[in-house]
Amino acid sequence: MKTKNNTLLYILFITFFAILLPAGYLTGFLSVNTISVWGRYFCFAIAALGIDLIWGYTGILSMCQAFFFCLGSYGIAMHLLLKKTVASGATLPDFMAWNKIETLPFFWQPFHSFGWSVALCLLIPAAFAFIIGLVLFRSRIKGVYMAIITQALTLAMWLIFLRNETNLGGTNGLTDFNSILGYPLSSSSVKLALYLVSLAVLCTAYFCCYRITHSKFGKVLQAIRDSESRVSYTAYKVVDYKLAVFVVAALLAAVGGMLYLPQTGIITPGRMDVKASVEMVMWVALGGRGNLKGAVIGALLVNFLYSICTSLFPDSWLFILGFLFVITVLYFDKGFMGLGDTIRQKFSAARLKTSQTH
Amino acid sequence: MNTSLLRMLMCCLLLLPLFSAGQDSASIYTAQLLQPTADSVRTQAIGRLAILRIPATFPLLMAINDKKLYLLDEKAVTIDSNPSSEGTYRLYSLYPNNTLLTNSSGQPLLLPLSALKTVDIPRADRLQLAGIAPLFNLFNSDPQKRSLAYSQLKHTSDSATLSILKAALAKESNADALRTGKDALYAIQLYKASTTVSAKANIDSIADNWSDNAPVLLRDYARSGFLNQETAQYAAAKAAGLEKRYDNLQRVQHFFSGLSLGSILVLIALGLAIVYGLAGIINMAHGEFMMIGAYTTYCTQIVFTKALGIPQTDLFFFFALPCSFLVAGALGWVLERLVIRHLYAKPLESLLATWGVSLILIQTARLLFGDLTAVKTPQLLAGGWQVSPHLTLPYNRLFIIALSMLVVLFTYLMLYRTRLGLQIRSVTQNRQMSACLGIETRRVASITFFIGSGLAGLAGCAITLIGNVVPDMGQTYIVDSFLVVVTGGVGKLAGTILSGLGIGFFTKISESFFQAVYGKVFILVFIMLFMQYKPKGLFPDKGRIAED
Amino acid sequence: MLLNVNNLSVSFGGVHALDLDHFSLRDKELRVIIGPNGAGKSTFLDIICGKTKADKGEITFNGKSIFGKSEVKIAEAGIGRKFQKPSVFPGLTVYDNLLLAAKMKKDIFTSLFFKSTPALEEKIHHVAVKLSLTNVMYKPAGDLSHGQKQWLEIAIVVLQDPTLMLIDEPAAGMSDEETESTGALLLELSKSHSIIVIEHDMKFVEQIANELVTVLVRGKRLMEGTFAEVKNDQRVIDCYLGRTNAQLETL
Amino acid sequence: MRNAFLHQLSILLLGATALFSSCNSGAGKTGGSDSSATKGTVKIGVLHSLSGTMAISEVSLKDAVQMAVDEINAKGGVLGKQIEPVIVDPASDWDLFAEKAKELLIDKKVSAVFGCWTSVSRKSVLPVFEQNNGLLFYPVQYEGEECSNSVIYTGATPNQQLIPAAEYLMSEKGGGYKKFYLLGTDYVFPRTANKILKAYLLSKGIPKENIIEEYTPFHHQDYQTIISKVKRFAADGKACILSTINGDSNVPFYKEFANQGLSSATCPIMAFSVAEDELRSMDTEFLVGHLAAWNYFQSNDLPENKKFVADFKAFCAKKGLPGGDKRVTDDPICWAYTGVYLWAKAAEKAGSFDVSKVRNALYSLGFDSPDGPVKMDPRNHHLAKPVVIGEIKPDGQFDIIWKSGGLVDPQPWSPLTSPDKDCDWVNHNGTYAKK
Repeated sequence: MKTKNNTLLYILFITFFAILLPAGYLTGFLSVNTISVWGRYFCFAIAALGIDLIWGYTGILSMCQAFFFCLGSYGIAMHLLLKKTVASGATLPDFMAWNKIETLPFFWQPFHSFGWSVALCLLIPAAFAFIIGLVLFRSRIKGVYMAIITQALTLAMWLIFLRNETNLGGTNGLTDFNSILGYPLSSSSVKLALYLVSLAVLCTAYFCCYRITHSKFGKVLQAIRDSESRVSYTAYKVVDYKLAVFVVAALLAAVGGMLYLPQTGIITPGRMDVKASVEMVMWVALGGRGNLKGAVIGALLVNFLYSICTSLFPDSWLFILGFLFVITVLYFDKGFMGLGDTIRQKFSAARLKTSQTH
Repeated sequence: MNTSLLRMLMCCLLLLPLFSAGQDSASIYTAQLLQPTADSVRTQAIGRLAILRIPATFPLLMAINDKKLYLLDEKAVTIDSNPSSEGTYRLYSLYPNNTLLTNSSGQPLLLPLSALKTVDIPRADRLQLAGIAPLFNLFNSDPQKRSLAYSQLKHTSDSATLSILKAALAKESNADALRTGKDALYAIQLYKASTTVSAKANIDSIADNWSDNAPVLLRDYARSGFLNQETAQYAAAKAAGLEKRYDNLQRVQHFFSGLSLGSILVLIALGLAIVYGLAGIINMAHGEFMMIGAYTTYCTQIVFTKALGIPQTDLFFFFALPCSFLVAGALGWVLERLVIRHLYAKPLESLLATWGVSLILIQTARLLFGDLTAVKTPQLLAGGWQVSPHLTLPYNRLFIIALSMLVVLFTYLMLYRTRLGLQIRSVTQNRQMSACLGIETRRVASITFFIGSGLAGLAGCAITLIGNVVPDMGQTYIVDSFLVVVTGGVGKLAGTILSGLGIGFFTKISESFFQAVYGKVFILVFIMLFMQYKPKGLFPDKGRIAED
Repeated sequence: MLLNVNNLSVSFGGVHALDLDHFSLRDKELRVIIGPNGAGKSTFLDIICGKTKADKGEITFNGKSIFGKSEVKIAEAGIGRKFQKPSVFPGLTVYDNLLLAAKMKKDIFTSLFFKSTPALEEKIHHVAVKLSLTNVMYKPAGDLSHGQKQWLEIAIVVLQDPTLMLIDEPAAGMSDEETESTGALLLELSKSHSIIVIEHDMKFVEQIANELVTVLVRGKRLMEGTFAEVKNDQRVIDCYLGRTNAQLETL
Repeated sequence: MRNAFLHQLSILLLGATALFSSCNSGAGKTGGSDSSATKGTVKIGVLHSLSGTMAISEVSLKDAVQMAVDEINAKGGVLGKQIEPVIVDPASDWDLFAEKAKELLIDKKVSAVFGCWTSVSRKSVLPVFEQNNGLLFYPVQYEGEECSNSVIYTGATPNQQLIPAAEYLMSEKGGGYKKFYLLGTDYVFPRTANKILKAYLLSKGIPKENIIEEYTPFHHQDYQTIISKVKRFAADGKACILSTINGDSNVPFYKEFANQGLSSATCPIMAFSVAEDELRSMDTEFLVGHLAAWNYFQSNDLPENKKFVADFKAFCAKKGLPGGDKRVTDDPICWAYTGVYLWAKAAEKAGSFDVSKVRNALYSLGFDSPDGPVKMDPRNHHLAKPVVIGEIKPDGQFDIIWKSGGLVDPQPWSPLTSPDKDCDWVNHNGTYAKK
């Protein structure tokens, strides 16, 4: 029964996003903008899967996923910018020339090559996650402490990225790219291709996460969430497991970021400020933590609402989102995916009450 | 007797012998100035007066320069620098006589600004007076203007100016201005000194006087090699000595800055720590309660000035302190009732829900108040305490330090000397057990939340002294204050205080080495390493209960 | 000797929680530790299993020092722990609880590509039967009754197959019947494992204490002897008297 | 039961999504670039943050654009069509700026967009406008070094604000200052502005050690350390501060400045980012006597301006906007307002709303703005206009103390820092290398 329903959901999802939406675009029913907007949401959903792994399953609230997301984006952005610079015959990206920098900083060099860029986009966040994780998990920082320290870390990184001396474009970030792998970014077919790639990566990521959570590894993660000490006494190296899942989550965020960049056309430190990092966690909370489908749907839905509300209710959309956050946390602690459960419970509780009073 | 009047009279007397010609033309230009037929006529008139340097016109020119020129029945007058308690001013005539205006009964005439007609002289015209401003400003009633005048005169060497300078110095009452004045005098003398002994004596005087400018002055003298090698070296050595002393004072200044930042952090984090310790709630909206406190202060100011019509008093601020505590506290209490109550001991969920609350509060404030607003600093707290000429401790920061000490004291007394405090502490340690012992944990929680939010409101009120009031002001401090709570150890008063001050100090010290941003990163790395050593903060709970 | 402890001490905020001069345990021995509340019994087990770090002392297990080692290292060395308050994974099913506990390589990659074997299933089933968990096998552990959780935790420790089991108050919150079968189980386990049991219930102690009983008082070892010796020792009776401990009636 | 419910729910959600997505692209369905024009209205986009950190500044610009639109509509619209503004909220979120720009251009098919404040938001939407042949009217002073075919820069270029201010301070009339402390918020405008200022000051013979450059992060609140440095720097007089400090950092900055015993008499602050709207409800006590350089002040005496100010107050009061008739105008408001008129005038001149035609019609286009007559550059998309320097008065208004002789021509590429570059869309293709 359960499997059948899941399958139905998957089929619906695939039909809608892989067939209906592109078909709608190709027949002129939908604009290319709708396609790339959804493509961007998929990137968020990929990052949300990582958050669900680390928070929903392992119980570690990491607020630095936004930072990993940005690392991925920045890496690809550096590559695209260098390509454009080289193509236009210049030696330095525009913003560096304005900042009176004479030679390309050493850390920009590897980003000339696409292969290296992709590799570094994955390696750097993984290395960061590994080091941060090692330091934090070894000293058994967890729960609230973990959340606040990672948040502070993101804040510090945000401040560093805002600086112009770091040669990453400061507040303005990196923008104005024209092509990826030789294909023009402005062309609609490239946009559609990026959309489809994002969708494919999302599906693959979902599948991998599904396999992870249903393996014994996934059970150990949940065991860590439930009782970390018991896991230790059962001879599992908790730090290793936490580190592994932290790195995986960072990688997912980075992959999301990498796909996000060409579809948005800009990356700024604003993507990793306090607001952005809390919002990322919110997607998962609203969708339903500890539930991969919830993470995906939460990310898609919240961002969709954000887009819609800022156009339809420019003055009051913050109220709408704010109330949504509060009410979800208060009354639907299992998120959208647990909506049915929660309502059913409330109903049966009410029924029980009435039957008792009679 | 009024000093400014005296000064002006002095000025006239002293300058009289120096410039005696052109009284007639002065009257013509003055009339042109006050009733110009065209803008260019006024400009020219002021220009002529500036060149003529007629002492009798100096009070008038000073009034122009200070933008305090008014007309009363078509006659040029100026006002006293400070208004009376009713907002009225004493008036002085300007030309040809400079006297205090009296009413028919011989009492000083007191009028509000609204009874006078302001004469607007464009800055371009005013700036024509730059050349002689130092001369008449030596007798200005504003000590800052006098200081400026002294320092502007230090490169003149004509004996006439020197004698005026000496005369002005003899009457100087303000310590700062006196120091700058002496500096100018010694500087002139130093460059006049022709013997090593007298030069050294002057160098000593300059060093002893130690104005802001002294090291530069001495270095310049040393570099010029004005007299001989010996005096040059002597001056350089003195300058180095002064700079060293100055650096030491700077260290004290950094220490003070650290203390001030630390006490702000303590003030904000205190409420957070109590609430977090008691209820296990991560209140992301804590910063917004601060914002509410700040807006309450702003509103109090508006009510006092607009509705009650009490201008120019500091009263509103001291009224705002309890108000902001109560308003923020009350809203906190409401929040506890509506939202927090359902989230006890679910710190991560509470983090998300209160984040939603903070979004709502920010947008509400934005819709209600709209823009950047700022609270007027009370007169009492403006300026600073001059510990030494080179060390000023601003009153507003001293006030915040004092306030946070008081708040810490009261919180301590409340927690450790009252029944409520005992209940709060017991609920903090063991909720269920406390409930079993008949403590109404919900009521205690409500009250604690009230106090915690109120403290945030108080912090917000204090912050208006140094910053502005914007809807998202809370976000600036929230992560920092959480860091304080976490570093201090959950629910520990001493830990919060120590870590707040510690982070404040470290931030300020690192800021003097790195730029502000890297200072922050440095602090964070430091905290992370510290947590390696003490994962539960400075004052963790010990024993078996603490585990799990 | 399997376990040797010398001059072990720890203090919390100036209070000496434990100050043990000597303690040793043979292989396959079942030792019961008794003592009034606050005697440092649980703290002692906490130190052995690595939960609490002792200030000083030495602990050797199987000839190797385990003093100050991490929980995982100690668990890998072959020490399993059952806590006073049942510590299981409430979000996982009973079966998953048991599967995670079962002795095998526990590194990340093994877990990631783990496939169950019939032998393992058999082992889990066997333990489940022994601890009457078969009919709650696929229920979340959080939904079990207190007694069932106790058993589940014992099952977890059993499946870990440690050389030394540290069992903290296994009979607390159990009915007489359940207590007795727990005792029987412990006796059976003691044939193949070394066990240290902490218990307050003297009837239960009497049932299982075939060998030595150690009495701890205020962090110090008061005496060691057979149950009969302990029961009749005046010092033991003195330190239990005046305390309103219900279990003392049986002494 | 549970799964059945889940099933229904998911279908519901997906259905709703589909519905919204199609709504989202409503304009796309009908197709055709002039679809909106045929209905008797012409759409323009308004892309100013109404929430988030930039809302404080940008909301007023939205109001100014709305007022201009209302005025034009009341006079019969443009080319006989009423203007229909499409207002969206990019929420101070730079990525959302790009998304909203796409939405306006692709889905809503607007003829022109009026928006952005920060450089980063402009940079974010720039590729979108260039790729989709849009037209953005950008009303805020900016750092220059940009020459996009898709942006009409109605705000000042560096030479229309920075250089005259520095020149004034160095002149005898302005006080003859010899030492300059360049203090700014760390982002591209202050960085570029200070680069140009530094080059200018050095070229005027100011020694290197008399120029200090320093940056603080956004929302910096604690200026103790910096002010004590300034105090030391200004100890021997003749020093001034050129401030590009942005937004909410200004209040703590000026407060600390006063509290440490400095004043405009000893060391004046020339601000490039403080205008009437920021001063509106600030406590001006500490700011009085300090200076600011802009192209427009509300205190401008022109009758056109008096009418503009009165109209704006009346407009805000009538619409019930926060502040009501207490609202003030300032430089960006003036240029946001002017931008709409420039666009309307160009469309009338071109006889079409077509972006390329409007763009061509804009060259050399003159307009009687509230600030007096201004004129578009004949070769690029910048505006020639007067420069004014004002002194802050206690009521939050400026006393105009200096005014440029006539219109100052824009220089998107400063000859001081990029002597080899110029911007020309008539004879060249944008930025070109000067021979």
